[in-house]
Amino acid sequence: MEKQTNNNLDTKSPNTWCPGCGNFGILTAFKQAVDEIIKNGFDKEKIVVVGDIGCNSKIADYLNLNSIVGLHGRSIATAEGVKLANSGLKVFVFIGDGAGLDEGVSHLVHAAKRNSNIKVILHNNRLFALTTGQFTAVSPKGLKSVSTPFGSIEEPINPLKLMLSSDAGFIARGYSAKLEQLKNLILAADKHKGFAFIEVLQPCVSFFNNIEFYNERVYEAENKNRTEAEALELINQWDYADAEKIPLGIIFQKQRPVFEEDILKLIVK
Amino acid sequence: MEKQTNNNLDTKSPNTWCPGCGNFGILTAFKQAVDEIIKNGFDKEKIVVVGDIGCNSKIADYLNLNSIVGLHGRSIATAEGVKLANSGLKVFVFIGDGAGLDEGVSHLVHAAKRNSNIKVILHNNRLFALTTGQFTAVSPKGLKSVSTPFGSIEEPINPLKLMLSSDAGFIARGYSAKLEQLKNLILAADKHKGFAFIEVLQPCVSFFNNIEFYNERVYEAENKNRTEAEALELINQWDYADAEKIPLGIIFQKQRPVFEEDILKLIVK
Amino acid sequence: MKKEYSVIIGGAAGQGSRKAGLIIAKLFNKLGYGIYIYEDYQSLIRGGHNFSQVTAAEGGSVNKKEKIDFLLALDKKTIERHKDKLKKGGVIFFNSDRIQEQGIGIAADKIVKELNGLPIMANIALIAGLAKGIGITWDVLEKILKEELGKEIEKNLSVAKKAYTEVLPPAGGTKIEKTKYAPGILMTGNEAIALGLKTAGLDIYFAYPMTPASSILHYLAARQKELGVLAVQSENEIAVASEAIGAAYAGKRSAVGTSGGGFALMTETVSLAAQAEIPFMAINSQRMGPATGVPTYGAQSDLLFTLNPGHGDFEKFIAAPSNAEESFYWSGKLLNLAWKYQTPAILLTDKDVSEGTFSIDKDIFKSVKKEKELIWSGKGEYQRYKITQSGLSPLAYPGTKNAVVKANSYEHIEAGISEEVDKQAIEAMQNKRLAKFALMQKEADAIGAVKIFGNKKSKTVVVAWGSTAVAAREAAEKLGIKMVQPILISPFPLKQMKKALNGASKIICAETNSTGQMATVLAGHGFKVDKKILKYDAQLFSTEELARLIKN
Amino acid sequence: MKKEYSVIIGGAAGQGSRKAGLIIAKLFNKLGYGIYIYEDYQSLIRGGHNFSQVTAAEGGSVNKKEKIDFLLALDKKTIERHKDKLKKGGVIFFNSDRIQEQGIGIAADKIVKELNGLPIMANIALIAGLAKGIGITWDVLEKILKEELGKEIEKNLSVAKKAYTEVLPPAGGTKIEKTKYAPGILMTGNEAIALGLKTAGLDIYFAYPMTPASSILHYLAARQKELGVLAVQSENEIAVASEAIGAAYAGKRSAVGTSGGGFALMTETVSLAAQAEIPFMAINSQRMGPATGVPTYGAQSDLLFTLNPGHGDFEKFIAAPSNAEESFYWSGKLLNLAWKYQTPAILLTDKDVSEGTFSIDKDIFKSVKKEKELIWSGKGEYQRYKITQSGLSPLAYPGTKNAVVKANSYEHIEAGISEEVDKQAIEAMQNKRLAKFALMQKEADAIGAVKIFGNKKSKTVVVAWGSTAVAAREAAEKLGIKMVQPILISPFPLKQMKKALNGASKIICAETNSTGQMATVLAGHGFKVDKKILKYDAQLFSTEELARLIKN
Ligand SMILES: Cc1ncc(C[n+]2csc(CCOP(=O)(O)OP(=O)(O)O)c2C)c(N)n1
Ligand SMILES: Cc1ncc(C[n+]2csc(CCOP(=O)(O)OP(=O)(O)O)c2C)c(N)n1
Ligand code: SF4
Ligand code: SF4
Ligand SMILES: [Mg+2]
Ligand SMILES: [Mg+2]
Repeated sequence: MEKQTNNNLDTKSPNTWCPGCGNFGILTAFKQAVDEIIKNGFDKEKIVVVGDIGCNSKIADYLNLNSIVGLHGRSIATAEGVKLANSGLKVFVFIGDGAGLDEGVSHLVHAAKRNSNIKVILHNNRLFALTTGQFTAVSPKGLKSVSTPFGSIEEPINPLKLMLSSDAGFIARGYSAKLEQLKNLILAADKHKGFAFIEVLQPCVSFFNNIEFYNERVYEAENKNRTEAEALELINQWDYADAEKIPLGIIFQKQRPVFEEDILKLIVK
Repeated sequence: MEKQTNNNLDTKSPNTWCPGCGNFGILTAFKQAVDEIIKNGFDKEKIVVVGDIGCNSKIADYLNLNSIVGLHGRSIATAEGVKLANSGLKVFVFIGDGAGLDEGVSHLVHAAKRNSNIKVILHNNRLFALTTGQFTAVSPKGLKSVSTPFGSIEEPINPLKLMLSSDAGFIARGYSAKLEQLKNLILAADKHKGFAFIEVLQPCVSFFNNIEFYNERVYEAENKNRTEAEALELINQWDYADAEKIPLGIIFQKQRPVFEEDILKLIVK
Repeated sequence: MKKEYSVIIGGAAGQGSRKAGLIIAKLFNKLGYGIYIYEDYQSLIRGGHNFSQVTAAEGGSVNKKEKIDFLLALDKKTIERHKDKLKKGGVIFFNSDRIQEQGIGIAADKIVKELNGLPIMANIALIAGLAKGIGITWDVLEKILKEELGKEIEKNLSVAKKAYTEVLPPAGGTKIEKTKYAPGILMTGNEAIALGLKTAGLDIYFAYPMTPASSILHYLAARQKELGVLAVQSENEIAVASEAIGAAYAGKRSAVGTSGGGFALMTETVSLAAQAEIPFMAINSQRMGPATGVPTYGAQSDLLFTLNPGHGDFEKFIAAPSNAEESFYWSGKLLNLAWKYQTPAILLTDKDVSEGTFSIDKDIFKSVKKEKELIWSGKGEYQRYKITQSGLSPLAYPGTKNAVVKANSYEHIEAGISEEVDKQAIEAMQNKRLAKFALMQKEADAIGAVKIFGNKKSKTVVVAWGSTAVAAREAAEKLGIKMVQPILISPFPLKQMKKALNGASKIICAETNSTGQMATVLAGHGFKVDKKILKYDAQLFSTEELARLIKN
Repeated sequence: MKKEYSVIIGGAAGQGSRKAGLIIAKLFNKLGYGIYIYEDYQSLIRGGHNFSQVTAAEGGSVNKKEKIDFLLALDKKTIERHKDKLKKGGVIFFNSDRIQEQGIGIAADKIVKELNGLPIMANIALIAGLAKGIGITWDVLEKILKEELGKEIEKNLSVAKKAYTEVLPPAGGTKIEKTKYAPGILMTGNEAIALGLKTAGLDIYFAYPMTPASSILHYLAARQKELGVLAVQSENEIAVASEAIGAAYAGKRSAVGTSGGGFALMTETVSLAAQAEIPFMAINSQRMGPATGVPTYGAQSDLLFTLNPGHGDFEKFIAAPSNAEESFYWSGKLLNLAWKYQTPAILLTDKDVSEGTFSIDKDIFKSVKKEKELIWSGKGEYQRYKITQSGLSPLAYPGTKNAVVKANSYEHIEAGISEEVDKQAIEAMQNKRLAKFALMQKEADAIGAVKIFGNKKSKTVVVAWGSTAVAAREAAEKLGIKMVQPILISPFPLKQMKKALNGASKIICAETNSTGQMATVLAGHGFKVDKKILKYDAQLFSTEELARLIKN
């Protein structure tokens, strides 16, 4: 599955994800998107992958692209630094739900707010996988994990809603089992001028295998312009507990002034 | 103005707020609310004030009540620890917009999400006052401050919206010049079972005096139950830039399972 | 000579080698052997190569050895990686359905399949083979399996029985004899920490997961009701530390646990605890850094960082245990000291103590009890920071009648109100704290902070701390030299160290880091280290290796 | 004897005493006096009591004195607080509309009112009175006022003129003479840092406001276009540090600035910079801790914390300047070194250097230039962590043709891919970094890391660093003893220190903290401090006080 690219995107690093892990789908979709970006004339050398720390971020080791893997929860802020330093780079952040919504949620909210032109791909497996499965901000209430053996008592937060309230200009949801759509979401995020947030539903087969659950519920929402209220309604179809259906696709999009463009004007003579 | 209480709520600490500062109104309204809480039979000894760091948090020095003043941005997490340790205490957090929405926004979001039974009073003067007026997450775009002498380029975040998306069960807005209403909001927050968030519009006369602006626009919104969508609509009347009117009052209220109650069940034999 | 055996069992993550290692250890423990299990695994959930190395020896605490007696292979990689460690005459037990090898083959997959077991039960077949091979009776094996395998016990037992029956002990093979010692209790360093804290009165444990500290959280979370200790996971380490401070202020005993990177995020709070005089108990379990480093492997490279854990001038207690007994004792002791002195206290442990399993003597549980902190008498007006001769100001908690309890991170007057104008008052409050720091130094001098082993008359002394101390102890005994182990490292037990190193002509300091951090600490207190032995390949010292390095 | 004058001007926050202090300093500077302005203010925006103490002396860098020649009082509190500091024959200039006092009364409010000025212009009236009183000509005064007061200059000048005309110089009063020296440039330590960084190639400065580092951000923000340096304020210190890392990875020179509490939040990132070998430049400007402490007052109590700024083993550059010239030089030097060695570098300054104003010689600007870092040749396959003899691996930045630039916080192989299995590879990568650390030590030994002042033959040596060094220098000159100032503190310049302390029979170490942190550092390197002089009342040493404490 990992070798289908034609731009030498693979490395020699052994892949240590569990067989069947949703992360494979994200890796494949991303490589396909990169192939397309390169085909359209963009230099491979100008793509930067920013990894966090978690199962998800091993992706940096598996991609023969520029990458920086820093600290748990800090990939978004790191990426903002990269983009500010060289706004000619395309910057893709791969981050887990634990890193993005627990440890580093301040950076997620602020990057969206200031509309930094980075693309955030949040691998939502709904727990801290690499540290053996503890609950995160998006775990369903009642999740039995090593840190909550009697079931977690917290209700999950809705990351799309959080992004909407933080004024994110591009909000989408993909699913690691829907490669083509995910690839297209990544390409759309890339085209969007400004901050883009893609939540990817990513089953963790070892600690919280919800493939069936997702397969039965996901559907592709209509691709159309939505007001904030309409987006909210769509988002509310699923509150990370049970639901009849789970919308995928671009949920909300809006053009806003781009941070790096505006700030760089301050030093142009 | 500071001496109108009948429960010995004052200390000998000299007050170092600037004359005319909105913080005085918050102090007075809070003392009045505490008077009422005590009158209704609650022990003064069981009230705890948690201060952050900023002009706002000097309030702890001015109140003859239990208090803990910790680190900048960390008052909310500190307060959660206090409440968890002794849920018989009433815990009031006084925090600035810089601390609550910049440095420590992760704690604000998570306290709301887990519905910790603390009451957060956010002094929103829309800048870092104590460090001489730099812009914060809620400063209007274009604010000229020592760190943004050419005008800040970031658009403000809407804290009420952020709280709504974080599932806060009690969201209100007061104004430091409307004492009676503010007192009532504090009392309502106190009665609410669970996390309560009161944004107080608090003009900073030294760095961003928007008293006139507020006086011309604030109005008391109808006190009624609202759906999330209705609350969002009301919140959207003002996006922290210009607006025709700015609603005050309880914006949204919803009963949710209380964190401390649920977690304490885990150790009850 | 003391009898001693080493066993490695290895396989891919998910094959159950860790559990198997524990069962093997229990078999030996039952026969009266002291145990240490070294755990080796990578930062992944399936695949890779994990192994447990069980060292079992008559009496006392034991360290990992270079050479092993028995190798149990769940997969081929295990043989490739560990075959060369076998002693002459050592035996390999292997899954003959997957591997061709010399030694004792067990058709583990076949047995499991025949009995409709789960694939993971192959590890039980191997254990049974080993038990038979080394002369452990079926009764003992059955008893241990029943204790360890709650789920699917019947099926496991039938797998074990079949393997036990099929295996023929090697001709002239080793038979493990019972020793004169009673079995201990097997426990990891982290479990011992959890119990030590609990015994000293812990009410709430706060944490954000981080290897190798996470299992303290897991252990406590699983036993919340039984122990009456809340185990709370929060949004990040800064929240964790702040909540612990809030809880301590409000009158509950709290603690936090993390590793270096998470501890870094708590340093601002450590400084707060010092200034506001709020007890703060932290576990910092070291792993190989800097930064993310090699996250599931050990190192002792956070010593200097932990000794200087925040801005401003303040004293703190720091202790580094080398095994589970010390983990129990010192986590309890430090919790008591944090409350006694209203100060930060940090247990600086490391991966191979935290996640290693040790046999401990149950008498150790009697060594800790909750010691009551200094509480306000209720007389007069309460002042959180009352200036006293000792420097200790009595505590009161919110809710106390007639007390207004004001804690403050600003410099403050006795009542807890901020002070920035009166320079004498500022100096006076620091002097109060300095008086307290002097008391803490006295406490450090009085406590058993330094242990001495080996040949006490030798002028050659090896100093080691934390996980390395066990290897150093054994190496010193072997070489007939002296071994000195500082356990309490802050306040530095200068008098005890002077006594321990008195007359030494050669001081050797061994540690698993690349710059010699303990050697630096010793230099700061006037002890010249003549030779540094540094290991930084993410591995624990084996006793043989350390002994060689000391000699050369 | 060198001519020297001290002036205090005080008032409530908002009355403009700080600006007034600066103008007074400029008057003296114009006449060729070296300047230091000590700023004293509280953490409040209006009210309280602020004052500036201007010390003006012929030649060289100067320290605050105990006694003053002139006191300018904008309010009564100023007289109450400072009158006792006046030398015999010292003169008070006061606002006679608010205060009754002996000395030179100036009807400042009346003058301002008559001329329709703003209340704050009373400070200009007092300055004019002082100028007249000490024989400064109207021309000089007018010129300085024009330079300093852009806004409302006409009104200010008329206020000044009127006060200048009305005041009669005291009979037999002092007349300030021109010296033989040329005027310097007045600059705060923080301004000098901003310029030093810029001169060494700074592209982006990231910060979250924190006293006393904030004015670096403010200074750069106001001059973004002129200097071509971006000044970015972010959501918190962790974001700040992470962004700086990201920017450095992507090829821009970045730096961050904060104080102790904010620095604590950056320690995890410092460790990351070390591991990923990404240049990281930080300013840590100390204030009085622990925790929030006394936030607008100085102390030197973050030394040990800053020397051990993260988990894991790594080396870093740390320098502590004592004045604006050193701030300029060392901020530039450290930025260059951070990039040269792909390592953390920290300028450890303190409030009274950061916010104090110094006269500097403009030649110092020539002492720094941007030194290019080691860049990949473009030949062969690029490997971010190529193992070389020097330990330095050439840098390439994303966007470089044919290079895949992989930076990693995990331990890694040369290509930058994570490694956790191959223990030799892990050790080899650490050895690469150790080789680099050895080079850094060489650099420290080669650089002018230690300065010597006073009587170089004296066997009594006072060691001081940062803001205290200026007082120590002056005290040593006065007492005829030697003074040694370590500026680069990490890697510790052992050889230079040995030379500097060679033959010393008594080593005294003076610093503004309560435990003697530099003394601890010296002890760690084998230098026994015989006497510690510690001050922790939130005040800078005055030269007289320090001289007394050295003698006693
Ligand atoms: C500061 C810090 N705290 C904790 C950790 C330990 N840690 C490593 S990965 C991880 C969780 C990752 O969860 P998530 O971001 O959801 O990624 P996943 O593994 O699920 O893909 C944690 C807590 C760390 N490396 N650094
Ligand atoms: C970790 C840390 N960073 C920065 C500071 C400096 N600081 C003190 S108060 C403050 C801003 C306060 O702003 P806000 O919370 O809005 O309160 P206000 O003064 O406006 O009431 C800052 C940045 C600090 N004390 N600690
Ligand atoms: S633990 Fe879960 S998220 Fe991690 S690799 Fe395995 S399946 Fe994937
Ligand atoms: S600076 Fe602003 S917020 Fe602070 S006390 Fe003055 S008016 Fe109030
Ligand atoms: Mg996850
Ligand atoms: Mg504010």
